[in-house]
Amino acid sequence: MSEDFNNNKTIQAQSSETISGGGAGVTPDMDYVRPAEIPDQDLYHGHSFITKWVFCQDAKVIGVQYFLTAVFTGIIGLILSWLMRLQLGFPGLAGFMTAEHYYQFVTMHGMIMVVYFLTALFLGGFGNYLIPLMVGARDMVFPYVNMVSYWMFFVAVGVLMASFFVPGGPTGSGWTLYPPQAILEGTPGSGMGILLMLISLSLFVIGFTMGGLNYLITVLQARTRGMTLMRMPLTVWGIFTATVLAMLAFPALLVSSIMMTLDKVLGTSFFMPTILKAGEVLEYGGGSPILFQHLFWFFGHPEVYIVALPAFGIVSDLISVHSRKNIFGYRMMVWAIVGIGALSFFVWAHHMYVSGMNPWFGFFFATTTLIIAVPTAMKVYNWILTLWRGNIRLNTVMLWCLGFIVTFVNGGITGIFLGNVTVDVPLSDTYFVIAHFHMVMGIAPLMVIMGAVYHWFPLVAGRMLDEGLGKWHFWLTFLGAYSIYFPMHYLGFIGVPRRYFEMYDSPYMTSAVGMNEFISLAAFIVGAAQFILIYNIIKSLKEGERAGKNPWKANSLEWFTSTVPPEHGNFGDRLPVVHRWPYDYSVPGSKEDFMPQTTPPSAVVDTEVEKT
Amino acid sequence: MSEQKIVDYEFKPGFKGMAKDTGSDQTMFKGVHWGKAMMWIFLLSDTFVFSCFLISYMKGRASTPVEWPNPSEVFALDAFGVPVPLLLIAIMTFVLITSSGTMALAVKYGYERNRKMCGWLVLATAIGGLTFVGMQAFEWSKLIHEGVRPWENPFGAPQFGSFFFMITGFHGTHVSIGVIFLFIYAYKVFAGHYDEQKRGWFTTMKGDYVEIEILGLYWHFVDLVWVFIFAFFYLW
Amino acid sequence: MHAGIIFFLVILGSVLFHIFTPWYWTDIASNWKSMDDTITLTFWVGGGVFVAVCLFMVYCVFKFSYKEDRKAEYKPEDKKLERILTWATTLGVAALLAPGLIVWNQYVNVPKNAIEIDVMAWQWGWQYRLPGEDKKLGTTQVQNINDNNPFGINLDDPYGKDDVLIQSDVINLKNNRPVKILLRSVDVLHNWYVPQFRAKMDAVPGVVTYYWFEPNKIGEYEVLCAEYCGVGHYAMRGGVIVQDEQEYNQWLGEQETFSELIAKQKVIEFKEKRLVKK
Amino acid sequence: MEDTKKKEQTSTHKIGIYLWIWGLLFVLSFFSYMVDWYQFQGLLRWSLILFFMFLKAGLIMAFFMHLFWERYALVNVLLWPMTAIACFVALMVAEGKYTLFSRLFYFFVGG
Repeated sequence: MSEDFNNNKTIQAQSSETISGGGAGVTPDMDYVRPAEIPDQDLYHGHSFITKWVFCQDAKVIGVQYFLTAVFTGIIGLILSWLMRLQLGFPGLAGFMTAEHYYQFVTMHGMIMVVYFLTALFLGGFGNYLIPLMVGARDMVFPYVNMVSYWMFFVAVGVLMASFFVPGGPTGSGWTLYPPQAILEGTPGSGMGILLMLISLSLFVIGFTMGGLNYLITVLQARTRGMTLMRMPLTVWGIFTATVLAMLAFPALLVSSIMMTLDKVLGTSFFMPTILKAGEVLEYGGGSPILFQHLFWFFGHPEVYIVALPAFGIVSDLISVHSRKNIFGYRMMVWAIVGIGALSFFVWAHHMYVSGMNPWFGFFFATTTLIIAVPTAMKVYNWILTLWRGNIRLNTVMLWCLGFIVTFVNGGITGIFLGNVTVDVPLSDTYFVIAHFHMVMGIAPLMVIMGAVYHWFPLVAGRMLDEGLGKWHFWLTFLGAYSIYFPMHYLGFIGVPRRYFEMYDSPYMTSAVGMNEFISLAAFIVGAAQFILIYNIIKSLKEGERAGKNPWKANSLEWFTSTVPPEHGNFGDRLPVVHRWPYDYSVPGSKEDFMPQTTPPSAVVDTEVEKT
Repeated sequence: MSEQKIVDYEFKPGFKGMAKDTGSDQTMFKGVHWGKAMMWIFLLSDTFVFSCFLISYMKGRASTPVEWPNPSEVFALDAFGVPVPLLLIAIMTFVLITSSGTMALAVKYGYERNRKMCGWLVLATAIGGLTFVGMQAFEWSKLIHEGVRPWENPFGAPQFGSFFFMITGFHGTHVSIGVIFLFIYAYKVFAGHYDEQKRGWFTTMKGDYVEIEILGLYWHFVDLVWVFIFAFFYLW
Repeated sequence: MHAGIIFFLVILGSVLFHIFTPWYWTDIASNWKSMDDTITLTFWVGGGVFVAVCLFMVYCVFKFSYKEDRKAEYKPEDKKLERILTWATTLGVAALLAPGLIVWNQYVNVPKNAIEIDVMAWQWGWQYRLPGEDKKLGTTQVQNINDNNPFGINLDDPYGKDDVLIQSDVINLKNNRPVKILLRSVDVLHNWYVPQFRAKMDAVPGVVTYYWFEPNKIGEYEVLCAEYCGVGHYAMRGGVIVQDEQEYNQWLGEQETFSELIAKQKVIEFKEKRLVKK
Repeated sequence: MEDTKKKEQTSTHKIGIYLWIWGLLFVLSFFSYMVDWYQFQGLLRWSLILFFMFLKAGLIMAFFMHLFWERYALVNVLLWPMTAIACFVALMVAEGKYTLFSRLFYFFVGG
């Protein structure tokens, strides 16, 4: 890392060392890894508080910053959901709750959770922290751009939060922001609220593009020696593919945001047909609201997988580590991630079966959507087949993974209902949809996030989280969340439409009263249970058990940093050299039940390892 | 970084090479500078932005029952008293392609480490870009003068003005950003930052003529987008 | 171990909940029984997979939980098993997809004898228009809507004159006769949805969308708006009364046509003018 | 090994090739301008516009942006995503036509 770094010399030194480091009587060629193609990265080390912790260029710090900001918005989203459930379960109990407020909370809850919480957390948080560590890089390839990316996100969150305080309040047009209602009177926050939302989204996209370029180029061009794509942990695969999706899907969101802003501010008619409001014909004319829906869902469907794919990847790693067994069918898993990602650009209009689009699209989109079910199902099989004949540690991390499998399979199956065009017709726009997407892209990824927090906290903080509290946290969250969303499907069967502020004056909906009260109570408990985690983190930071190096006995590179927690530059003087995939657990003939990626073949001649 | 030799790696051509590159360690794009790879991926993303704009334009134009103005007439310019269709647009296209050519040559001379030639050509590109932006400003003011607004126009469908100002505006913004960077890079070339491997102002990355190629990619992309706008908006 | 038991109870509870649930479909009142059938099919296949996968998981938790002296199996791949699973899943998915597509084909192709009904939506209410004796609806434009022409019918369209106008949010339908719902909106998105009929479609301003069904149960039903349309969304209700042919015809005879409305208005205008003159 | 040599040359090609492409771009732009000048209509116009457009775009990408000399790994990464755009375009053509039909039929023509 010194200024006049003589690259060739170091490479030779490194490679000769690895060659001679082999066991006795082994041919030196066995451990050979190609010399480095790229000289070691120069890093800017912060020396003041501001450059170290605020405007920091270390991907790990940026990752934590992303994480904390996302969690902050997530808590706001959680509080909003409480307020909504209060209204639905016990209407009139909260005196201030008007329909306007209710719809504003619905909208902000949705947008915050999908974009500012889950996307930012998985890609910005876990992506930044884990990608360089897992591929064996010193940092992201463009640390400065990475820093700007976070601060863009920070500003985007600020603008979003500001919309709570402008006249008219935040937008209440539903998280899909469908025009024409999004920018017309009659929808709450159709003035400043929607404008700030659109500006915030545009900033988010710009900021995210900066971060996304970093993640992609780091994975593609800055892996360490011996780290092939097929030796990357699935976590990296998931985040990488999700980032690809984001880079290609966010443009559609940006474009639709820009066009709607112009419709609002300049009075153009991209999405606005001739409209009669309060007896007067507005100045608009000739636009197409369905065009917005197409653009939105061209972004929106990949967005679902932007949230889901990192979760898939991370959970694969967690399951493998904690059942002490290699992930079953690694290649299949990788191809499934890539395939799901690619297909996700061809299925967007399954959100629009009853939107009044060209009805013949139904055939196309139902087919492509159900095709996507195949690779997804394969992933599920491979997770449970990884458990099969494993040596499962039933610790908190594993519990979250099991919880993920149950909720994800449940939500995935209901996805087949909604993806199959005819089945969707009676169920769309009802509570069935709400139950489905909360189960599959709310609760399931949340389970993974929690599992990941318990798994990697020892790395980030150097101390273990409390297991007892963790189990309480898990069971309250899992059982609570399941009892919120599982019965909710049946409200959808009855035909209760979503986004209803009140619903009790219809004869067949009165039966929903009891269930709504129950769901609301469960929601309060689940929400409150999340504060156990916060308490756990604070407590463990102070007095948690010291983690030491590699407490889980995992194989992947992030546990083999020079210090725990890793310092800037991650790996000390020399980058690790990778010889195997990260899933060599319980290899027959080996002494330990794990075998780090850096183990050279000469050290394990007698074992039957996978030749990757 | 671009100077780096890739040791002990056999380059294979075609799809076999692609499979081998993809399956190899360290990098997937062999010998491609980080910045260049980033610019390519960014341009891919930007392609989606412009595609979405143009697709919206197509959908909007296809579904309006109101007559779409004839661009050939709207964008005609009087030359010596005779209206010539798309005259200004033709000149703008000419200017942009000229600047694209000078940029391509700048990249070439950059790699030959020919500081003077590279610098002058980058500067020429910048001036070409500036001319383009100037002519676009002229075109906008002419149309606004004729009563074309983003929300209405005297020739037909109101979406005509909306899409025109939005798409050319977005493209013009790209050109303007490009021009600013071209001037900065021209300065950096003349000042010898790339010969001395001087580090960037904000980053720790060492200066290299590959940055001229990266900028060139962006500039050619702007030209590329114009090719599509020219075809779809002015000729269609 | 406890974990396995609780997960098992969750699965068992889900199944029991499904069997004993008091919350389920409203009785169907249209021809779209096939939709219910596709749901049922998906339910059995999907539910079966859910239970099977979860029970397998629970089994693994019981059988393979951590023991110090045991080593997990080392088997990175099983090509044959993966192939079998892929094909089985593909077959299952295809079996679910095919009926879906068949029913969708029925859904988008309206029977010839369907009565067209123009459903006009606004924030926040409904009104309806039926074709007159020429069996055809007149064209409309949002710009034409005013007090004298509440539906915005084009005055120069001959088909529009005899259209039957129902300025109420309740519409009567003839039992066992297909109707083609033509939806339009004058402001924002809406969706005309009767849970008992199963079918739905958004009303989109700027275009006319459609769907069809055949009511087959006499009774009164509530219409809900199923696409978020602003503050009043939840209160945007309407009604449908399905009647036998005789009652329906009687009801239809009592309704006003567009030309009658114009005539009535002319009389009113005439009277007003006279009043002014006096 | 030959490829390695070719690789090293990528950045410094003979000036002739750039000038050629440059000239070709001018000529093609002129042709596409002529499409408008002579007011070709209908299918001929569209196919000519598209033909010249894709040819120009291809030349810029292949030679000015050096894609012709890049390795397939990069080229494929850049070109495959365009299938999503192609799908989007195709579907929006159908959607645009459907919308127009709906508007003309229910708002103007009727029957």
